Amino acid sequence: MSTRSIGQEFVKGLWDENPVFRQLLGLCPTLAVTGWVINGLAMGLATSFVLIFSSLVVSSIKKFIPSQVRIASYIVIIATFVTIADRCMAAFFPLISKNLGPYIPLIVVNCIILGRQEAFSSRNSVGRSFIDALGMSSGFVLALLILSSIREVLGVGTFLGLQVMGTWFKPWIIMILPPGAFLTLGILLGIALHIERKTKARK
Amino acid sequence: MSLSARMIIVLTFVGLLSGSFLATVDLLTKERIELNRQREIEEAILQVVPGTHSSQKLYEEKDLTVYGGKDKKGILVGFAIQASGIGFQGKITLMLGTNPSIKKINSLKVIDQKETPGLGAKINDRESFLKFWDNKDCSNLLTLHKPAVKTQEELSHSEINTITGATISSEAVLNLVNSSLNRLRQLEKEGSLSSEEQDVN
Amino acid sequence: MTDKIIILQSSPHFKDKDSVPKIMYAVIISLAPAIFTSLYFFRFKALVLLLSCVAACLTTEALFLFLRRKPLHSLLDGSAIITGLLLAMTLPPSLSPELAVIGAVVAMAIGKQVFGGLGNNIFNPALVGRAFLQTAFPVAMTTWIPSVMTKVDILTYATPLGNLKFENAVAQGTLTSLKDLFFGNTGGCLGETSALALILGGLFLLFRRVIDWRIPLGIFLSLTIFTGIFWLANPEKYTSPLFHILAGGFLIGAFFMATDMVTSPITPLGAWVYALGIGLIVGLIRFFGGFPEGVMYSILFMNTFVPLLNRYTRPRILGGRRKG
Amino acid sequence: MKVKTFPHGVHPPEFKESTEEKAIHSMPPPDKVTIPLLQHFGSPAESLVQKGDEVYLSQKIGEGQTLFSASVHSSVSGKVLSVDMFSHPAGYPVPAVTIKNDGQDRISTEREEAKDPFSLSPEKIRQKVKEAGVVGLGGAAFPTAVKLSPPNDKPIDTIIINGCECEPLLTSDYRLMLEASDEILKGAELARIATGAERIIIGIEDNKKKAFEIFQEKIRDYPGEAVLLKTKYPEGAEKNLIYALLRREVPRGGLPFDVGIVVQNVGTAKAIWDAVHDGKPLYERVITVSGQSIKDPNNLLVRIGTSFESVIEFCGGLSEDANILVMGGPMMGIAQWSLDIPVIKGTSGILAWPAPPPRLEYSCIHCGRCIEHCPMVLVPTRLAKYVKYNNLTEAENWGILDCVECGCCQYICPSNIPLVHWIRLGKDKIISLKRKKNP
Repeated sequence: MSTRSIGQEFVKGLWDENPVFRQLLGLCPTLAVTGWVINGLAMGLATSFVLIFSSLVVSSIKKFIPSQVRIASYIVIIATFVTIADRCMAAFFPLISKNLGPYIPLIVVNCIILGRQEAFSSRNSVGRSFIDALGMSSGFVLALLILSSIREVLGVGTFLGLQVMGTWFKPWIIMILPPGAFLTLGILLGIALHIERKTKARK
Repeated sequence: MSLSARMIIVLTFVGLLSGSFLATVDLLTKERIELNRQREIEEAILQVVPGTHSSQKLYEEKDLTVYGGKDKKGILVGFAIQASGIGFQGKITLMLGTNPSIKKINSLKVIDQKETPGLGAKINDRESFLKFWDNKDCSNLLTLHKPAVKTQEELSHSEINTITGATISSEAVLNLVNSSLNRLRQLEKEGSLSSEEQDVN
Repeated sequence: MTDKIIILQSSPHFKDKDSVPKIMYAVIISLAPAIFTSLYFFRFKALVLLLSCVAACLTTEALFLFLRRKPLHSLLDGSAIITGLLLAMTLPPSLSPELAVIGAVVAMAIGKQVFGGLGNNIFNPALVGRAFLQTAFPVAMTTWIPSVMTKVDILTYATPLGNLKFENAVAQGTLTSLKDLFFGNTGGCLGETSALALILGGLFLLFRRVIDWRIPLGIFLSLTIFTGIFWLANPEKYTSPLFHILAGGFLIGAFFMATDMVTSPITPLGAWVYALGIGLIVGLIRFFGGFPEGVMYSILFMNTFVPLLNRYTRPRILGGRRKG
Repeated sequence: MKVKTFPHGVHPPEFKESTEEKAIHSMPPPDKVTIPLLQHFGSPAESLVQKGDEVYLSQKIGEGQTLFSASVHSSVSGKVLSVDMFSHPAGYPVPAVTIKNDGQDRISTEREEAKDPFSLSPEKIRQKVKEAGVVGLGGAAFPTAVKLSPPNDKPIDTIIINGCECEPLLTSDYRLMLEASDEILKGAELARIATGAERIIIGIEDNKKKAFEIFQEKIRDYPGEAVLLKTKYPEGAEKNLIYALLRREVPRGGLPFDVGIVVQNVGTAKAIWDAVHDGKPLYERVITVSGQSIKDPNNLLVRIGTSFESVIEFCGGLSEDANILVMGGPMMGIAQWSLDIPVIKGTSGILAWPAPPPRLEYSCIHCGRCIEHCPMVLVPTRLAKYVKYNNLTEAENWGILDCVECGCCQYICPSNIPLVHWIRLGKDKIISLKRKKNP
């Protein structure tokens, strides 16, 4: 189906089709949990886990699923992996699980995951789907990391809990509050669009 | 095979598979999650009632749970009250430790809060807020000292420090503490604090 | 004549003298009394804040105009200076200048230029800057010092409204006197302390027809009625409408912030709805909200409705419904 | 005395002092006239003459073909030099007849005078008006015969004579009111008879008190009254004038007929009288030549077809600083690029002045002044924006077609946005789209 090379299949998720900056998917967790880098990272990894495994399963059983019930089956598959992720986090990383609260179960309705199944895994081989899911996950983790780094550094003056700003710095509390998420994401989207236009014009 | 039959079979199959998977995961993690939850409460009780060897749930109602802490000999060393109330942005859950006579607060611990980070969230900050609760006489109603001070010495007997710029959050904690202390005294008078022999450990 | 430069232009060929820079400079002039009182009451601190805000606004505007390859003449239309002045007027005098500069940059960059510059912003830029500072540095933004005229030696000081909200001032009888509120001998932001100076400036703007008279009047009416009802019902608990009008940012908001042409409705009916809404929300926040003051948030809140108001309060065309 | 007016509008500077005391001066016919066969909107008149023909003064040289076109008459006697395309003041070429003046002013025998015009039937009056090619002299040049023929289902009760002359600089109507008040009233009376109206109302702005007093006195002989109006632009715009005088609103997209009214300019009223009583076709009119760059500003009676150049020459020529040349008033007039343009029936003034200092255009700051001053109560800034971004459907929804292009919005706009220009462009686009849909 896809005419890209394996490398391109992976790289597209990082920029060209980056789920957050280019496709504006999965904005709910992106906005909600990126106040601290550790939360953003955990959220990104949990989503990656769900995305990669659902892509593997969906692409391997795509031939058996009648198209009328495909969305229902995808959701069941995704929900399974989400629940696994949720339970495991609660068991092994109780603190992060508490911080992320309902956002882990909410991965079920993250558009990135269902979107990739519908747009890619249901039409491509297992190998390609895996690479695609890997690329998309990396793109998502990357976006969350950028966003949460900016917010944590400006909002608290720390990165992953380590003090990075000097004592002269007065933390911008707004950055770890919900408005900070909107401000940062808005500005990042603006910059992404600007870069996109520039590269397009050059071509 | 007709389409509807295939649909039913596929969905059933997917559902069964998912279900069995989840059941396995649940089996594997259930105990740990429960353990985590218990450990959290236990640690909190240990913190607010020092010298606790074992603790028991003595009383439970909506937004208020009372635990009794006992030392090795089984003598009551203090009460731990887990109470929840509305703060500036959302629910605040506290763990409050008192001596057995409910005359003195051992210390205060914030279990859960959704206050404004950097502002109301300082109710979870020892330096500016929590340390002022340590060993506080609570035989009288506690009041808030405004504006904020730096050391315990600047406060009078039954005064508690405010957080600069977060009067509402400070007040919420204060009210929560005052009301749960009152409730605890009332419960003790009624004798409802009989041990239900429900060991938390 | 045919061999000379001929100007071919579309009618009308006459033009009123008023222009955007003239309007903007009128606003600056009208702010003069409030600026002088703030300099008088807060001295050097006020001067530093005013200068740093204006300089930061002008620099940010220039930078954005340069980046967007726009003509730099819009820098001199006065709008950036107004934003800087208004922002400084709403800051507590004890705020450190570098925070004020951050606020000014946010005001110009996020409040104004990202929307496309003068005329395209949804929110009042100065208030965007202030709201950012309020949320980013809540402690610094709520630390007040008394004016130099108050002979009390204390480090922190409550604003009249903070006093009312958190210290139960009505019951304790420590309410700031109306006379102090009127002349400005009280704590508060640079520009909101003296009601007299603000009223002078506001009257000048009304006289010069720079601002729509409906907006200050509407805000005034709705706050008076709202607070008046509560005051009459329970004067023990609530303060009089006059106190609410003189205290806090009400006057600077009603005369200088809410009337910002760009972010207020263009239709007369829209202006009424907008103004009444602001007054009502100010009252609600002051009585029942978590903050002692609500002028900034109520104006920003009503700003969001302006495009909608403009659309649905369109005036009736002469001749009414279109024939056929 | 109560002064009536309408809501909104603007107060541009008047600058009428230089010509308002100057009596109407007859300008000698020029050597050559160029008479466009189209002098208003609609289709051009059919030419009745050919190159080389001898024509008399007031001979019909163009026949109006459709309902909305008016006949054109020669304004001199002489030889037809050419029938060709020629620049029209509105900026596009139209067929025009150029006639060499022999200086004789020979009158054709066709002129028929009416002894007792007030006893004529409405049909006869209309026919004579049509024959004389009378059009509205206020500027739009709408054929008067059409205006005098209300549809049967719309009874007319009032004739309004428009003596406002709200445009700055212009004084031609004012002088006419002072010097030809009898003819104006008689013409109004003829219009009243032709439309079956009950009364005449003459509306005059309060900066023309002298004219008002004359009419207040003279109108006693007729059924009607003279009313003083506030000096404000555009007091003389048809719909606003009707609202100011009678508080009646002409429905959107409708005509004054719809509220039982016919409005005639004072100059038109006089032209009706001339046409019916003397059988004199409309071949000359009063214009104001004024402005800072005209050396000797004046009110002139000028033959139709005279070039602007000869008119300005007659007024002492242009001073060096002239940069803008306008036909009509400064608020609605059309800027001209050449002095070769002929005077037409709709020319109320020829104005010239130096270029104003350049002004920068700013983006709209939503001050709302255009709404506060629009006499039609439109939202000009929004209309302009819709046209700019080519959203014609919304522009039409917001009433762009109701705009009368009076220019108040652009006059008052502090951002210096060419609002009228955008609105005109939008109207043009919408109308041409509609024509394409149902031709």
